[in-house]
Order: sequence, then structure tokens, then C-alpha cells
Amino acid sequence: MSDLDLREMYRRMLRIRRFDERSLEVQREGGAIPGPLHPSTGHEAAVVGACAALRRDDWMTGNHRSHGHPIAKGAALAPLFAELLGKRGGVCGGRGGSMHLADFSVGSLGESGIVGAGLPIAVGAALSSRVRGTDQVALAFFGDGASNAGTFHESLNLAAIWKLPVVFFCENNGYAVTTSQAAATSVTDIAARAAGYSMPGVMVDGQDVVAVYEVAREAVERARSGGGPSLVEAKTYRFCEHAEGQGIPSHYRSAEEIEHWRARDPLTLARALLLRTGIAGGPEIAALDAEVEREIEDALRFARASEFPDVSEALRSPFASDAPR
Amino acid sequence: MSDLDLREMYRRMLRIRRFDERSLEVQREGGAIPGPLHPSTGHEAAVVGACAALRRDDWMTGNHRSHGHPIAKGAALAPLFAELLGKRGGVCGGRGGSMHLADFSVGSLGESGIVGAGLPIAVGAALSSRVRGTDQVALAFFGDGASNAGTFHESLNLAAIWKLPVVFFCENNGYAVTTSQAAATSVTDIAARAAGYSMPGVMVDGQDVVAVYEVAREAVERARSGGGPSLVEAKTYRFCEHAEGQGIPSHYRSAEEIEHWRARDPLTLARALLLRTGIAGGPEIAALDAEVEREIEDALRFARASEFPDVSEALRSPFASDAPR
Amino acid sequence: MSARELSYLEAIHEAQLLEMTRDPRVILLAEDIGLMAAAGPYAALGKNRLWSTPISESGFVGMAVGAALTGLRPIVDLVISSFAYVAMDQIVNQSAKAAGMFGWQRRVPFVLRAAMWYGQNMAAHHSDRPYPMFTNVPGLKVALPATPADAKGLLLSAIRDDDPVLIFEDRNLFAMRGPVPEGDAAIPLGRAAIRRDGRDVTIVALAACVGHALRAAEALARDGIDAEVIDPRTLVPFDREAVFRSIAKTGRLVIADPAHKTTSFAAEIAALVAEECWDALRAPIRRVCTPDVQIPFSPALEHTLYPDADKIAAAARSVLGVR
Amino acid sequence: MSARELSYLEAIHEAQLLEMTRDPRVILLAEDIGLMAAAGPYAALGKNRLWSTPISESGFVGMAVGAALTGLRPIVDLVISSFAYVAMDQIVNQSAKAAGMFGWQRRVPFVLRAAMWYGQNMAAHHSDRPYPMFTNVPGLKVALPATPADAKGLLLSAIRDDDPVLIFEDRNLFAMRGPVPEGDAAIPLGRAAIRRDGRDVTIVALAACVGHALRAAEALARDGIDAEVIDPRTLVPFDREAVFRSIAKTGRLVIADPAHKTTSFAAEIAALVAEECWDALRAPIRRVCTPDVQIPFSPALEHTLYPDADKIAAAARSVLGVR
Ligand SMILES: Cc1ncc(C[n+]2csc(CCOP(=O)(O)OP(=O)(O)O)c2C)c(N)n1
Ligand SMILES: Cc1ncc(C[n+]2csc(CCOP(=O)(O)OP(=O)(O)O)c2C)c(N)n1
Ligand SMILES: [Mg+2]
Ligand SMILES: [Mg+2]
Repeated sequence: MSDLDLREMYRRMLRIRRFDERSLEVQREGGAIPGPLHPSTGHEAAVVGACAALRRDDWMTGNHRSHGHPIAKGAALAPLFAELLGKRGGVCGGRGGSMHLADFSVGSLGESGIVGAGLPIAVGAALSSRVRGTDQVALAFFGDGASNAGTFHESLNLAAIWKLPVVFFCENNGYAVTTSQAAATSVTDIAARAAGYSMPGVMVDGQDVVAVYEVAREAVERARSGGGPSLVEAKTYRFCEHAEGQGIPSHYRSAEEIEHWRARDPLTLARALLLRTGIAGGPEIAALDAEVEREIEDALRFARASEFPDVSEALRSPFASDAPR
Repeated sequence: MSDLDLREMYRRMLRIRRFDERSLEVQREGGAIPGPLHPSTGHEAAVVGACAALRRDDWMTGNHRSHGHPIAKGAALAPLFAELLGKRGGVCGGRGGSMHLADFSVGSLGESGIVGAGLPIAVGAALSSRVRGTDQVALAFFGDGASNAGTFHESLNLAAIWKLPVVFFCENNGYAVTTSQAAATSVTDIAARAAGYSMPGVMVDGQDVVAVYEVAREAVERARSGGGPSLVEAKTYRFCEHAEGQGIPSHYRSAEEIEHWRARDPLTLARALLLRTGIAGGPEIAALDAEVEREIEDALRFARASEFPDVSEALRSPFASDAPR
Repeated sequence: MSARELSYLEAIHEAQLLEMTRDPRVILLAEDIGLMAAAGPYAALGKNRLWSTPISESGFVGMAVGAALTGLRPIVDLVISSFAYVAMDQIVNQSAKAAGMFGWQRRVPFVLRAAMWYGQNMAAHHSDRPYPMFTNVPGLKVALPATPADAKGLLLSAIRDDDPVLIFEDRNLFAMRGPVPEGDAAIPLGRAAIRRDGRDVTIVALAACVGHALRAAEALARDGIDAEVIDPRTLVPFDREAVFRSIAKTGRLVIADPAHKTTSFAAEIAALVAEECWDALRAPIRRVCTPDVQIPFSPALEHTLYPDADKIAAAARSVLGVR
Repeated sequence: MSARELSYLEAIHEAQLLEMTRDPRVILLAEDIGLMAAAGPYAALGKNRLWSTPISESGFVGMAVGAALTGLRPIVDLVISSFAYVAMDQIVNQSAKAAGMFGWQRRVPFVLRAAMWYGQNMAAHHSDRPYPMFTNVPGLKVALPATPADAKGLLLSAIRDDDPVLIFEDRNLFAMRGPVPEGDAAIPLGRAAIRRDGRDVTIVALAACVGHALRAAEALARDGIDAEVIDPRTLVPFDREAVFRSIAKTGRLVIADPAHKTTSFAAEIAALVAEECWDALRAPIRRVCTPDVQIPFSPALEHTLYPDADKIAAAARSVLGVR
């Protein structure tokens, strides 16, 4: 059983939280992190619960809200951090940056700057699993906003007709940039759209990592055992702005709404659960927190120490066939 | 009340039938009709029932199965026929051909060679109605195959969030070329997809023109009165091959299936209804048939007599602004 | 008409607001403009003029075509030009073809705005400069404003034009300030601007390359080389006469185009000149473009790739045979 | 390897079948291939090799990218090249960029087949020749087979290539017959074919224009003009040396390209030559392309638009200064 236990889920959630917070600090200090960052803070339970249901050799595609996915899937932090800084030691050698993290060694097929573009790619990975006769599952992360893109529709239909092993996992944080779901989306629950593809559509509290994990596990098992795709919708909230470093206005969400969701911080909830269930006590959690803190600082140190890619890399052929294998 | 009575519906159905049959004859004679034809035979009740619910100043977009739509909307036959022959007297001056018939004078905004492309255009016409403060409705015709295109999804969602006056009208003939609906589409009833957009989805017997008309009228009235879009699915069948003149294989539908649907020829059913209800007697129908026959022959004569566009037209500027207004 | 200084982005909004105020048929469709519609100058336009869309680019670009065919004059702002691909069919097959293919029964007065976010540390997905491909699509006009005044003037003309016009805004110029005439300051499509007179070499520069070319010209002037800098402003229609006149004088051509080199618009200009202006040409043509590579994220890599004043000056020297 | 005659279309299928038989990682995704999968030679491949798709081009092109990133070598047949726009983002932003943007962790061995149905009385929506725009996208290879042997040989190479390769097939050549070597007859990407040796003028011709150019050369020969005809076969990579060598000999260049003229690949070739081969050039370059108009349906109009032997011969005469 490859499922992660609650302690490990908590650890990955904390890694995401601290990775995002730390990278925002570095960004605000100025200079070191170019371009926008789309933090996953608030989404940690959704992202980790989903990935906890996956095996290491299962696949995952992401989107612009990109840091949480590979971390949850088990990617090493240092190359991720170095990637944000555009360094040679980055997971993509500095070529991808925050929006295009990918770590194929843990099945992370890449985050995408184009909303909705990752869904068909996940379906293709699932097809690959079928053709090659493996039992790998592919999971596509996307937002409520992406559920209005044509690729959402085409992907769900394609996966459904061929009963491909895919989990479509919607991180519904209620907004696409400053646009509320109600303003842009003709259903209250994205999960309701599953009916258009004769697949199960399940909603889950996205702040509760165990609840997410259980729903995701069922979907993954269905997929793995030939039962076809599912649509899972985790209701969540982002604690930061859409993107930091871009000057996006911040007066589109009410203080009460933010307060309501902040009160259900997934990290706080997970910590409480660890304590309540006795899976981990206070000192153990404190040790774990300190460990994550060290990981983050190590990762940042690695990132800072890593060199920039050599300028000659800029002119590297755009073709893989021109490179040595 | 602009609704067409049953006699007029029958007339338009017959026009479509005979227009298609006659154009196929001309095509088979060779030479005069270049390119493929996608006949509407079998779909007449669906197409006419839908258009009968529209006013002349309402809008309609179509697809590659293109002859029935403008005829049902009330376009004159002669310029349509001339268009198939690529003549100057064609409704598009010979520039569009069979797949791109359009007659803006009757609200026909154009047939499209790109599957699914007409849906957003209809939604835009409905937006135009809202912005300009008219009460015009827009109806988009599309097939079961098109319901798997991304534009279907985006269009239904857009129309739904803004409650635009649109009717999405699916002519479900069970096939996209030789691909059955079951092989390509993850729902049994396209109408079920309406749930993903919180709009009504209605199925109707597409061979029964009155049934179609009634369902379409309700959808049109809802749209016109501010109730927003609907999805209507007419179950129908095509009596010809997907496209004539293209050598498409024909052994993908069983003889029984074809027989079953042929037995419910919409023309036969409409004729029987005229007789049964006493709306028209045998001699009256015969006179009407003869009249349509004359219209078709007149249209064909016009088309044949019309000249080809002058070769200089080929080099006409691609910009409307370069032309005199 | 007096001229004050505005930024390029302010100039765009001034044109847009001006025309939306003047002509009730003009509407704006774009993602995430709900806040813009709710307060500030756009709110004064009243209901139904700004449509804050879902992430459905094919859908709302197609809507613009439908609206244009039925009496409106829609503007779509894609915000980032790399999103044009998602709506490509509606741009290329529908907006560009509808008028001609339906025998000119109707026109398609539609404006597509799309800012090019290259050089912004946005990595491969967001950094495209896709205008060359649209110039290969008959029926589309393509504008590339390089100054605040042109950002305003070309947008005004585009909105008033009866054909689809694609305006590729240069994100690197958003903050650029310059004189912008007040009021109706439309600049006709198809007329180049001579940004600097010169007699030794012609530099045709596109978008932000215009500024680079002017800086290159200054550097060249210090060496006694007198460069002429031409900003075509629109690629379709293209003011070929302005370029030919200049080459008749200089005999030498450098083209600075931030697009990738292969099948760039610089290629088209070079081809036109090699066809039509051959007799005047006295040296090989040089293109200064972005190399054909996927744009890397790392600033250590990205910022080395685009044309700049040094590369343009070096190209000018090379066609003049000096070092 | 002996050569029999096959049609262009038969040659495509021979290559596809050969490679699908040889390499179990190769799969085919296309609309409406259910019957093809069910019977005949493709059926012998067994389960899960042919995927008859819904009308969801973005979806299944994106699937091909996902499959390529995870160990397969997918072929997508779009059947008609005008449908590429619907899938444009997946082609341009995903397939072309994924390998480089992810730091070359994986390759994207993906083949996109797309036949160009111009000259087929199919009207504006179906008649595009969209290859020029894809040559402006770094990361995509682009092939244009002009003979049955090349249709086979280039497809074999494309399937074996580790990068996305777009093959634009010319529908006008489907029935063309010619010798095609049996078995493994791969033709490397990036190597031009000299279709006719000559010393007076170089004609670079693309797709069906190769045949037109050869007919033009015959007509020219009757007037004592000796034309060299070069078929680049792939546009990316482009065999510039073959063209430069020829121009070194002839000093004169005509380019015949069925795409619309503005920002065609003919423009790129002209630009390359005006940059790199200037010293050898002794006359203006001439492009013979399709004019920049939406393709009209009427055969009275459509068939006047495309390049043909007469237009090519006239262009050759004009660069030679003869009538
Ligand atoms: C095709 C496309 N259109 C628009 C954008 C700009 N954009 C980036 S993120 C975003 C909002 C996405 O919202 P959602 O899918 O809900 O994800 P969230 O950011 O809320 O996690 C938008 C509009 C884009 N990247 N791609
Ligand atoms: C985007 C696109 N993909 C593929 C095609 C080729 N094609 C033309 S009609 C058709 C089938 C359409 O099926 P459906 O929507 O059910 O309409 P029907 O022909 O059955 O009336 C296909 C695949 C196309 N024209 N456009
Ligand atoms: Mg969201
Ligand atoms: Mg159908």
C-alpha cells in the first residue's frame, strides 16, 4: 500500500505552505525570483489529499497554480526552488520557471501556463497506460475557471468513451483571478458537469485532507481497476492573491469570506487531527515542522548557490533530436 | 403570430427534400456541382420544426449539413441553387458554395465547414440582440458529433451565465460520418448535457415536425422573454450518406436500422398528418407538391442560366473596407 | 488637438473609452474585467458594454464574430497574445473568412487586442510574438503600435474599420510615456512612420524594436552613419512604398523584428524588397530577430535572445561593410 | 530495395503500416477510422493501436502530447489541414514547447498529418495551406512531401523522429503515382531533392508546385532556358545549402509556394537568400504564390488563384529578363 499516512500528508502540506511563503518572501525582497508566482496556500489539503491517492509512477498534470502539485507528488524541493530562481540546478534547468515546473521522475508531467491545457495531456498519459498495458493512473489538476474551457469538455468526453484511467481533479477556489465562479460558471457545483459524460462527479471539503484523500482514493481505484474516469471537485480557497508580483487588485472578496475560509486553514485542521487522533503529539509535530523548515532553507540555499545556466544554453537547438541522447 | 402553419411546414420540408434530391441528381450528372454535398434528407422535420418557431428577423447559424437550414428559414431557392453551382447569382455570389450558404436577409448567418464553429457565433448574435435592445432570438443548429467539440461547451456556458436568447438545436442523427454516437459520445442523450449549464434540455422526436415545432417554440419563447438558453435535441436520421460526391463507405449502418428510420420518413408523416387533421386534402397536397416541383425547377433553371463570376472577382481584395459601401 | 504625455497603456484605454463613448455599437469582451466594468470611467458607459468572460476564448471570440455580423463592433482583449491559439479557428476560419465567403453580405468589424508579454520572465507559454502567422491569413489586418500616440491612433482606426483588425500590443512598452493628441487622433492603417531620417541605411523596426532601432541609430550617428528608421505600424496593410522610397535612398536594409526569425514578418519585408526593390539594393539584407528557440524562463537566458540596439547597430554596420 | 509504383496516398499508408507494425509504441489517432481499424491491414495490428476519435481536435492532439511524454509515438491524422486551428494551442504551446520548457526531461515524438484540400472545390474553410505559420514556431519540424516516395520516406523519418513533426500532405497529389522503394525507405528530414538540374535559373518549389515547376522547366527548355528545380521536402529543418549551391550556379531564383503570398515560406526562402546568398544573386527574386484572398468556392474563381506551370515559367522568364 503506497498510500501516505496522515503524518506524511501533513508534512507535504506544510512543505507546500512553507515553500510558497518562503518563495513569496524571496520574491518581495526583489530580484531573485522573476515573473509571477501563483501560490497554492489554502489549497494544500486538496492537492496533497489528491496526490496521496496516487502511486509514485502514476502521472499528474497541473496548471499555473503550480508549486503544490509536484511537491505533493513527492518532488525534491531544492530543484523546484532553484527553478523559481531560473537556475541551472532547477528541475527544468531554469527553462520553465514557476509556471512550468515538471518532475518526470515522480510522474509530474508539467504545470501549464495555458488554462485547461493540461487536461488532454493527462488523458493522453492515461491512454499511454492502456496501450502499454500498465496500470498507471493519470490525474489532472485544474481550477473552477478551467472548467469553462473547451478542453475540459473534450477531455472528459474522450476519457469517458474509452474508460481511461483518469481522475479530473478540480481545485475549486471560487474564483478565476477576480472573477467569481457565479459570474462565469453556469453550475454551482463543477461536479454536476460529470453528468454530461456519464461519469461519477463527487464533491468534497477541500480543506479536509483525509476527506479529499478518501474521495481521491476511490476515484483512483476505480480508474486503476478499469472503471474509467471520475470528476472530483474539492471546494477550497486561496489564501493569497491570484498571482503575486503582478499587482492584481484585491477588493473582490469580502473580509468575512476570507475570514470564514481562513478559519478552516487546512494546515490547522490537519494539525488538530494529528493531535486528536494521537497520530502525532505536540513535540512530534514541532519536530516535523522544524524538519520541513530545514528542508525549505536547504532548498533555498541550494537554489541560491546554483549557477545561472550558461548563456550558450539560450541558443540551444529547439529540437530534442539535436541533443545527445 | 408568425408561426408557420402545418401546410407551410410541409411545403418547406418538401422544398428541402426536393432541393437535396435534385442537387444530388445534378451532381451525379457530373460537372455542374463541384465539391461535396451534405444532404439534409431525413432531417426535414427537425430543421423545419425548429425554424418554424423563429421569426424572420431571428437569427440562425448552421453547419456543413447546410441546405435545409436556410430553406427552412425562408431563403429563396434560386440563389441557393445557383450557389451550389458556383454562379454569380448565388446567394453568396458563388464564393461560399454548399457548405457556406448564408442569407442574411432571412437571418441565416451562415453555414460552417468547421464542426462546432457556428455555436459561438449564434451566442454572439444573441448578445447583439441584448446589447441593441431587440428581442431577437438566435438558434444554432449542430449535430451529435459537434456536441463533443469544445465550442459546444464554451457556448452553452456563455449563453447560460448571461441568460442570452439562444436555442441550441442538436440534429442528432446518430452518426458523425461513419462514427456512431455511442462510439464517440459519452451520453445517450445529448440533451442530458444541459445539466452542466443549468439550462433546460429537451428531447423530441425529430421526425415529427409538430412535436419539434412545439418544443422549439417553447425554447424560443423562453429565450425571447428573458428566460435564457435551452438545449433541444431532435432524434433524427440521415437518409443519404454523410456527404455525396466524396466516396464515403456505406456499410456502417444496418439495413434494419435504415429501414426502421425510413419507415418514419418525416415527409410521409407530415403528409399523413395533413390528411388526418383535414388541414389539407389529397388534391391540395398534390397541388402543393407540384408547386414545390416548379420552384425547384425554376431555381435550377435560374442557377444554370446564371453566369459564373467574372475571373477578376478572384482577385478582389479580402477586405470589406476596400469595397464601395 | 493638443498633445500631453500619456503612457502606452493609458493611450490604449483613452482610445477604447473614447470610441465606446462615441459609438454605442462598440462593446468589449475580455476575461476578468468585472471590476473595471463596475467602477471608474468604463462604468459610466452604462449597462451591457463590458462583458467579463469565462476562460472560453474560442467561445467569446466566436461571439464577437456573431456580434459583428449582426450590427455591433466588438473589441476582444485577449490580454496575453499567447492565448490567441486557443481561439485560433474563430480568428482564422471565422472572423477572417466570413465576409468574403458569404459574398460580402455583411462585414466583420471586429478588433482583437493581444499584448505580447515577451521579456517579462513569463517563460515559454506566455512569451509569444505570434503576429507573423496572422499576416499569412487573408482577411485579417494586423497592427503593431510602437508609441503611445500610435497605440491610441491605431486602435481608433481599428475600431472604426469594417474588417477584423488584430492589434498586437507590446507589453514592454506599457509604461512608455509620450505625447498623445487629445480627442479624435486616429492614425490610418497602412501608413508607416519615418521615425528618423537618414541616408546611409534603412532600418525597418517593429514594435519595441522601434526604440531599439532609434538607440542604434544614435550609436551609429556617433560613427558618422546616418540611419533611417521606419516603423510600419501596420503589417497588413503594409506601407511598402515608404520602405521602397527609403531604400531607393540608402540602398541598404536591416529589419528588426522581435518575432522568431524563420517566417517572421521580417522575412516578408526582405522578400518584398528582394522582389520589388532589387535595383536599389546595394548590399545583403540583414534580419535581427529572435532566434528560433522556445523562450526559456531564466532571465540569464531569455534577455539575451531578443533584438536590441547593439544587435541592430551591428547589423547596420555589417550591411555597410564596416566593423 | 526495389521500387514499384504506388500512389501518394498508398505510400502514406505503407509507411504508416510499416512503422506501426515495426514499433508497438506507434499509435494513430484520427476521426472516423473505426472502419479502418476493424478490417483490412490495420486490423492486423491488434487492439489499442488505432483510436477513432470524437470531433475533439484539441482533446486528441493534447492526448498525443501526453502519450508522447509517457513513452508512445503517436500519429494524429487531422485529415484536413484547416482543422489544425481548432487544435492550435496544443500544437503550438504544448507539443512544440514541452520538451524545451521542461528542461529536456522528456521528448515529444509526435507526428501530425494534415492534408491540404486546396483546389478541391471545398471553399474557404477547407482550402488552407497553413504550413507557413508553423515554421515560425520553434520546436516544430515541418515536412511537405511532393512525391509518393517522399510521402513514404518522410513519414517514416517523422515517426522515428524525437520531435513533433507536422506533415502537410497535398490532396492534389493523392492519386499521383510514382516509384516507391519497398521496405525501410526513410528519407532524412532536412535534405532537399534536386528534381531537375539546370544552370540558368533556380526554381524552389513546394508541395504540388514541384510538378508545376517541372512542367514549367520543360516549357522553358523549349526556349533554351535551363531551369534547376529544387524540392526542399522539409521546411524545418531547411536545406539552405542546396538552395545556395544552386543559386551560386544560376544567380536567379523563383520560388513557387501554394500558400498565400504574404509571410509565406517563399518569403523565408527569399529572405534567406537575400541575406546569405546576395553575392551570387544577379536578378530580383520572384515568388509565385496564391494571392492574399479568401479562397472562393466557384471553380471559375478558385482555380485561377494557385501557382501553375505557366505562372512559374513566366516568373522564370522575368528574372531572366526575357519575355
Ligand atoms: C487560455 C488561458 N486564458 C487565460 C489565462 C489567464 N489566466 C491565468 S490563471 C487564470 C484564472 C484561472 O482560474 P482557475 O482555473 O479557477 O484557477 P485558480 O487560479 O483559481 O487556481 C486566468 C484567466 C490563461 N493562462 N490561459
Ligand atoms: C473541426 C472539424 N473537424 C472535423 C471535420 C470533418 N467533419 C465534417 S462533418 C463531420 C461529422 C459531423 O457530425 P455531426 O456533427 O453529427 O453532423 P452530421 O454530419 O451527422 O449532420 C466531420 C467529422 C470538420 N468539418 N470540422
Ligand atoms: Mg479558481
Ligand atoms: Mg450526426
